[in-house]
Amino acid sequence: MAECHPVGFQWVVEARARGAKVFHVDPRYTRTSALADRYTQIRAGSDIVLLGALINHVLSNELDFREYVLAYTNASTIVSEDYRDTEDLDGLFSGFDHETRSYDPASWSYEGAPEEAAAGERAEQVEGGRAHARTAGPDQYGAGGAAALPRPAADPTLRHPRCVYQILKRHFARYTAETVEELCGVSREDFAELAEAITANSGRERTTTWVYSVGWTQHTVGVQYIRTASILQLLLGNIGRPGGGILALRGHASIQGSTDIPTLFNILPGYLPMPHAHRNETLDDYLARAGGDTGFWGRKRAYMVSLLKAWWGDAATEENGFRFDHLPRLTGDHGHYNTVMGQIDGTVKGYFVVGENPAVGSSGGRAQRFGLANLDWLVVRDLALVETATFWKDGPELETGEMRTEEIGTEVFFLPAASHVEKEGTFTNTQRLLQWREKALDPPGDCRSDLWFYYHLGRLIRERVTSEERDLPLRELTWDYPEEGEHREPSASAVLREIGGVGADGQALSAYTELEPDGSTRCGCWIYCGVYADEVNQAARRRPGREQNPEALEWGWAWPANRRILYNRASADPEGRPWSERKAYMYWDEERGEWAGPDVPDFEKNKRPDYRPPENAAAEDALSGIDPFIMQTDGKGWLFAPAGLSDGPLPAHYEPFESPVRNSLYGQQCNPGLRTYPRPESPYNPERSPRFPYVLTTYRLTEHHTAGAMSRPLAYLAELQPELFCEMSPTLAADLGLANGDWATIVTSRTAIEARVLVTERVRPLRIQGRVVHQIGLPYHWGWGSGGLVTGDVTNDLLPIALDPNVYIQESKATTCDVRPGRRPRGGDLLAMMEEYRHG
Amino acid sequence: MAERMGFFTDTSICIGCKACEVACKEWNQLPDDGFLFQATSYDNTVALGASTWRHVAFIEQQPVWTPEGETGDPLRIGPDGRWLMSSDVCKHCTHAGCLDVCPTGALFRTEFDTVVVQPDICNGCGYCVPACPFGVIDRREDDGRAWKCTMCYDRQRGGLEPACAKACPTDSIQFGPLDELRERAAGRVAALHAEGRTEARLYGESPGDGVGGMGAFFLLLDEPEVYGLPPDPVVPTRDLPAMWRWAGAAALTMVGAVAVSFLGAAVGSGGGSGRSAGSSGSRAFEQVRGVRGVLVRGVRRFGGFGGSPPAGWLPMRRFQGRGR
Amino acid sequence: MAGGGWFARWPVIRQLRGQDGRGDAARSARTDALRPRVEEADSVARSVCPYCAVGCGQLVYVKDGKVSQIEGDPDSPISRGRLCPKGSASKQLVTHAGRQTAVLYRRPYGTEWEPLDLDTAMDMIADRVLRTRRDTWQQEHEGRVVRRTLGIASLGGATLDNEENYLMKKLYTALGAIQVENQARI
Amino acid sequence: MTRRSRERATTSGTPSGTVSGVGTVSVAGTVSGVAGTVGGMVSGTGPETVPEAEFRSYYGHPVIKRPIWHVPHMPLYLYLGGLSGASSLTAVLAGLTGRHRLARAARITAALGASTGSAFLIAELGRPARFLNMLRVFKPTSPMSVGSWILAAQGGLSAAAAVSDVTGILPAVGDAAALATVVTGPLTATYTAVLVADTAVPAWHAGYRELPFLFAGSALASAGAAGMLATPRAEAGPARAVALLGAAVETAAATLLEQRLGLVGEPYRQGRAGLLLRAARALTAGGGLLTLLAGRSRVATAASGLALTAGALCTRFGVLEAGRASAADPKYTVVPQRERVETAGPASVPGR
Repeated sequence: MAECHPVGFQWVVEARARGAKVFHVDPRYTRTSALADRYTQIRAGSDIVLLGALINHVLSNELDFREYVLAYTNASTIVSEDYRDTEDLDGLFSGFDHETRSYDPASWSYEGAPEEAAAGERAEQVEGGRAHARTAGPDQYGAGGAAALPRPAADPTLRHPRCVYQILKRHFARYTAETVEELCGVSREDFAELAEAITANSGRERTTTWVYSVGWTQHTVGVQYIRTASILQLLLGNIGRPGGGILALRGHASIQGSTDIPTLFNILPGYLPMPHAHRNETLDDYLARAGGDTGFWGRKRAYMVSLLKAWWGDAATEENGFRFDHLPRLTGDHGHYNTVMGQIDGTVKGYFVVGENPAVGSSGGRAQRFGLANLDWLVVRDLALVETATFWKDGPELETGEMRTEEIGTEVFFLPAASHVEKEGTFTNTQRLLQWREKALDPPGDCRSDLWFYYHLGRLIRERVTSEERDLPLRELTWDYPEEGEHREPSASAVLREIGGVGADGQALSAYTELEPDGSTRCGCWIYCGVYADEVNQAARRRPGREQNPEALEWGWAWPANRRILYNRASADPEGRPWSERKAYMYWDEERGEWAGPDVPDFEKNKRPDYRPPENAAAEDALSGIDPFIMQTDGKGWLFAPAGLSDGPLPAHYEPFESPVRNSLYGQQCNPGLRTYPRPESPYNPERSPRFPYVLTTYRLTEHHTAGAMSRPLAYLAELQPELFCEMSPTLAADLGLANGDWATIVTSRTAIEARVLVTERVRPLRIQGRVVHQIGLPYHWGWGSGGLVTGDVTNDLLPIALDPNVYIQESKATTCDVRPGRRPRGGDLLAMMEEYRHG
Repeated sequence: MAERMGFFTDTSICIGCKACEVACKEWNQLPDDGFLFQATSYDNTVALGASTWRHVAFIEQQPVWTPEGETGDPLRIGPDGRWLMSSDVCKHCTHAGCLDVCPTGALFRTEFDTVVVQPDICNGCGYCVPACPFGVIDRREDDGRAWKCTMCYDRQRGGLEPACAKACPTDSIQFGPLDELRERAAGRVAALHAEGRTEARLYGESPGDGVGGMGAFFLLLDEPEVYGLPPDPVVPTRDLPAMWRWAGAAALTMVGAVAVSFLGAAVGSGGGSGRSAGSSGSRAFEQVRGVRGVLVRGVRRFGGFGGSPPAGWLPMRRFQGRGR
Repeated sequence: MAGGGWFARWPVIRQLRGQDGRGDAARSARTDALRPRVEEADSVARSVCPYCAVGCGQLVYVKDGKVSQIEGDPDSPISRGRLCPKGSASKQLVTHAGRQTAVLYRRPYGTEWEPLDLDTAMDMIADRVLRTRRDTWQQEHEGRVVRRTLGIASLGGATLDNEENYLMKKLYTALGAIQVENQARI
Repeated sequence: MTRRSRERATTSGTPSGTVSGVGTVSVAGTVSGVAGTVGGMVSGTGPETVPEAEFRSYYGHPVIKRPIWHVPHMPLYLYLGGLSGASSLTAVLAGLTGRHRLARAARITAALGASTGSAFLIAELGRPARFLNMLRVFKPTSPMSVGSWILAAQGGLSAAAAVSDVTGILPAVGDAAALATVVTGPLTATYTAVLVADTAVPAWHAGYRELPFLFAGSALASAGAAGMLATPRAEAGPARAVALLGAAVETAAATLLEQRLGLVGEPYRQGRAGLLLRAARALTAGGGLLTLLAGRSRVATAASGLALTAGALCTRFGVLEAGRASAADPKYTVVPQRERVETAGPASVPGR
């Protein structure tokens, strides 16, 4: 956190000054470790073992926050008797189809779940085939997750052998301090200290928070990493309370915004799923299958209809299904890496790359570049000439002779972009806070905002459309934003107002609860509804922090509903009283008959703690006054996920796809559902291969940003970290005959790169399963271009394209490699060496 | 004069992010320092200099791990690891060597009691460079002038805090009235000692030290030299009166030696054959020949090595400026 | 200090008048006039740092149509005026010499960049989008209506504004382009 | 590479920490640990003459900055200033004792020395056009400021004296100017010792007692040699005496400088500086001896004059080089300060 989010880290420093204890778990001793009370080195890719052992420690010593767990989680829920655990199947859950390498989640459901829902899901998968099953990720269910029984059978004594609590106990029993030592390389003493600290610091009086970043997500079991932490935090009562939570530190200014208003293939704004060809023929089909009807997700028709109205305006009517048919349909994985394979295969012809640099920034850079070289046309928009724009004249494949400029047919348009000070608009930061940026000045030369580009591109396209049916969605599209200034810049505030939503009277809406399913409201992103409340750009509010309480509700605007802590109903006990004075946050004010506290309540302001829903209640009315998790169909925190995940209802430790270590917990070595693309452009290191004996992890440095286009051209940053380096322990350096400052070549099946060696005891050899395992670390900020004052080999070229089956994110944090002294071979020699590694 | 302003750099909460280095360069529009990988932990800017006015040092103190015996188990040697980071800066000394020796008045003491170079005055004589006991100030060769931290004098003139202190994410760099900072620092050391971190100590806060106390002082977690700081710096001009006395003695020795040489020659030869007495307007010389005796006596008095030079003959006080 | 010719301002004379040779006497006229340059700014925009997702507040000072300084916004309850090295280098980000300000075009099999007028480029891109869309249009797939093209893909960074992402998703969806992705997948 | 190689075999942890990566790792070294022994950090610099002092540093980087003065500007200026100052004295005494040709030669030498010396000084400036700023203030705390005023006076006076003598214009003024150089001349020759001593450079600062005499002796030897070379033998007797006395003072001062300072004096004995200073001593002593023995031989006289001049030049170059070497190695800064703290307690600045 100190490395990549230094300014956010000020709050950790401040907490520490007030007595908080900070543990840092990381493969390397980083700048964060230097300021932590305890640093624990861990083998990259083994976190579920550690977290699982913490869960086991909590469960076997009954250290859970029982009152919280009973009231707010599904611990007491009884699971179907068809369910089989990894304990029973040596690392697999019930429902795995070896043929399709995917799960049928039917057997994971709650006992008594209507056959229809589960069966429907199953039938579809059979019907849609393998590709369709793959899309059964959580995003297919939108923000609400999968539907589950709102009032399932439960055993509040937690003794029923099939209740979630008991299943959890059995499942995590094998995650012990010994396995932590054996697989993570963490000593029993260190584990005991961590376990003692987090349990002692949780409960009524205290809360513990976990902070993570892509060190947890970029794995083939990335989603399950987060799940494991969620289970631990729910058991300890650390969700929805001040000082609790699992905090994702996101690495880009508006990466949160870019999933809220997604440029992602599988979702629409507000986490509404993209319709699927086989499941969602009509709006009604779609709504029936896009998650449950209870909880706030139960209002999904209002969210979806308002979106369709925002896009197709008056043309969207009740009669024509609000132009639901204008939405294109998915038939499987259309994600980033799949797209790249489509480029190589020639199905993808045109490519827009906007403020992104896949030629050096994505895993398996070679595959990316082979894809780019096979396009008809490519549009790159950026501040500098990024490698993605220039690969045809200076890419590494030219040096090896695999490509020749004259033979690359890609037509390339480079359009310079406006910087963040040359346009106005909102970023959504890592805490869901929208902040409006004022424009400081006009962009220079041909530089334009992306808003300008897409608005005018849309305008030009709409000028060219025909009367064909295919073009109807374009013809009917609402695309009339006011233009400003000599460049005819579309008004960003007008776009934000459309996102925030307007009512039947044309006035801006103030909350998503005002959205209607009848087409009378329009809203571009339901979770952002209210960002333009009272016709005021709420994201532009800037009442100074020092004039407000710590929640600072009048600085910017957080979705949803300007709420700062999600699920904050859980900050009070079931009766609505604070769990303790020390941790008081939201509470029920009986006198005024409403929830009070420093934040916006996460549920209806006047819903009494003793409210119990009547039969057949819908949406939020179906949740009782003690259901804090308002987006879930049952309002509970899911220790056990009966649906929604493609790789199991509970996390299990699987080794990274490329690992030097055998999974000693189960016979199943790696995530059974993970995705790979075995083809010549993206070969893989064999499992536990002696050719690739070292663990490789990648990371960022404080001084640079991502693949370097925003830092390497800047003298003040480039001079601080001028060269790509590889961090390794003195022991490994000695084994390899390397000295500090030397050159080394790092090799995987994909390619080899060179880096300077930084020999440091901050990277320590680990003892894993009785033998020494060495890890090395590589930052990934270098490339050959981007106008960089400093350049270097591309770390991402080394990485495998092995993806998490839920979200298709690649495993960049744990793979294997070889290290050789000296610089890498050049040209054909490099290819020859790689041949030897792959086949020799 | 306004209150004396200063920096307190608390290295115990420095995260080595180098925001101070960059914020300083952006504000002061400094050139880069070259793009060389140094392989000295995460430090690639090496030291303070003409173009780097804040410099973050990285000191790795980690337990050593070696494979032990045939099992190859990592064996840990040494105590718990530390990675010390510290942002160094000009000390703005009470008795500043650079300021004392600057011949042009380019360096001066501001109303905030800081020491600043005036780039419109500096002629690049370079004398300040070796005069600094901390190696802070340096000459930028392509520009020819000496440069160092100004504690953002221009910003202070507008009531703004220096760029580095403003940027510092963890408040490791604190800016304010020096007296307040000293108080705060003493409290911080006490707090760390109470936590058992007895290695914490202040550097440069004492007005009694060899530079009369630093306007920018530090909380360190190890000996100063580990961070590249001198353990007991002294302003070179502390010994200046003595230096002048010795130089005066040497000057008189010269006069004596020359006089003796001529007197000896006169005694030996009874006057040179080339002499043409009374020629070439030497009336004035005739009148001062009596000086000879004085010179000889002078040589006798100050001529030897090792004796105490005469004290207090330089009118130093008049030009010393206000005392402290 | 004011008044008097060069002789009166000559520091030696000022010294003889009693001013400190290491202090006031040594001051130059430029020094006396020194002020922070942000005071001369024509405008100040309240902005947000474009690097990581902490969302630190920035103040962007503009003088004579150029950014003269970017520093932390002390009002921000998130950052309290502080910035990391990247945030502190933001002025260089928007002003550095490597920044491209002109459209560049590489024709198929071309070996060099060529200049291109922005409007022409926009027209050419619009033409190519429609051509590729027409050529690769899928009305149906495996017997189901899909109304889409797999011929056009997009990869966006995560430093784009919400408003920009919104127009992108809206336009692509209307075009039937579904392979729309961004940094969040990476 | 030098910078990198220096921190190779460092140790970690405690001041006397073990070399990291025992055995096999010694090849590798690590970036960790700034603590180290001198031997570890400056390996390959040849045999040490004093027992190695243990100290810690930041990757072996110097604590203070190297003096940035250039070669040959600075040492030549030091030489020329000394030459001018001592020549002025010679000129006055020669005038008083009626040695007209010696007086004239010395006046001219003094004027040339001061003016070319000033030229080198100006060329040394980073901003030569601003050389007049040297007279912007008068700062007794700055030897360079004081020196600038002295040099200005010496330059003006010696020039007036020389011009008057050569042209015969205003002889009284010329004589008065020459007489005044009795004050400015010796100061011009010796203030430069204060100039270098009043720095944080350990070898210079610690030598503040010896350096003025070294420079005074060297100046006398230079001026004597110049007198010998420029004057017929008959009038040059006193010049030889000046040279001889100068050589004696220079040799004595140099010996003291090298021997008295202990660790901090090491740079005067080692490396390039040691070489230069040994050469200086040989040339000066040899030149002095030859002066005594030269008799009527013009060649021997010329040789002795040249040897003394070369010796004086080597002294100045050697002193500059020693200063640089002493600044470049943190040992000379850290060890004496650390010793002082541990024996006598931290330093202070009394009475200021």
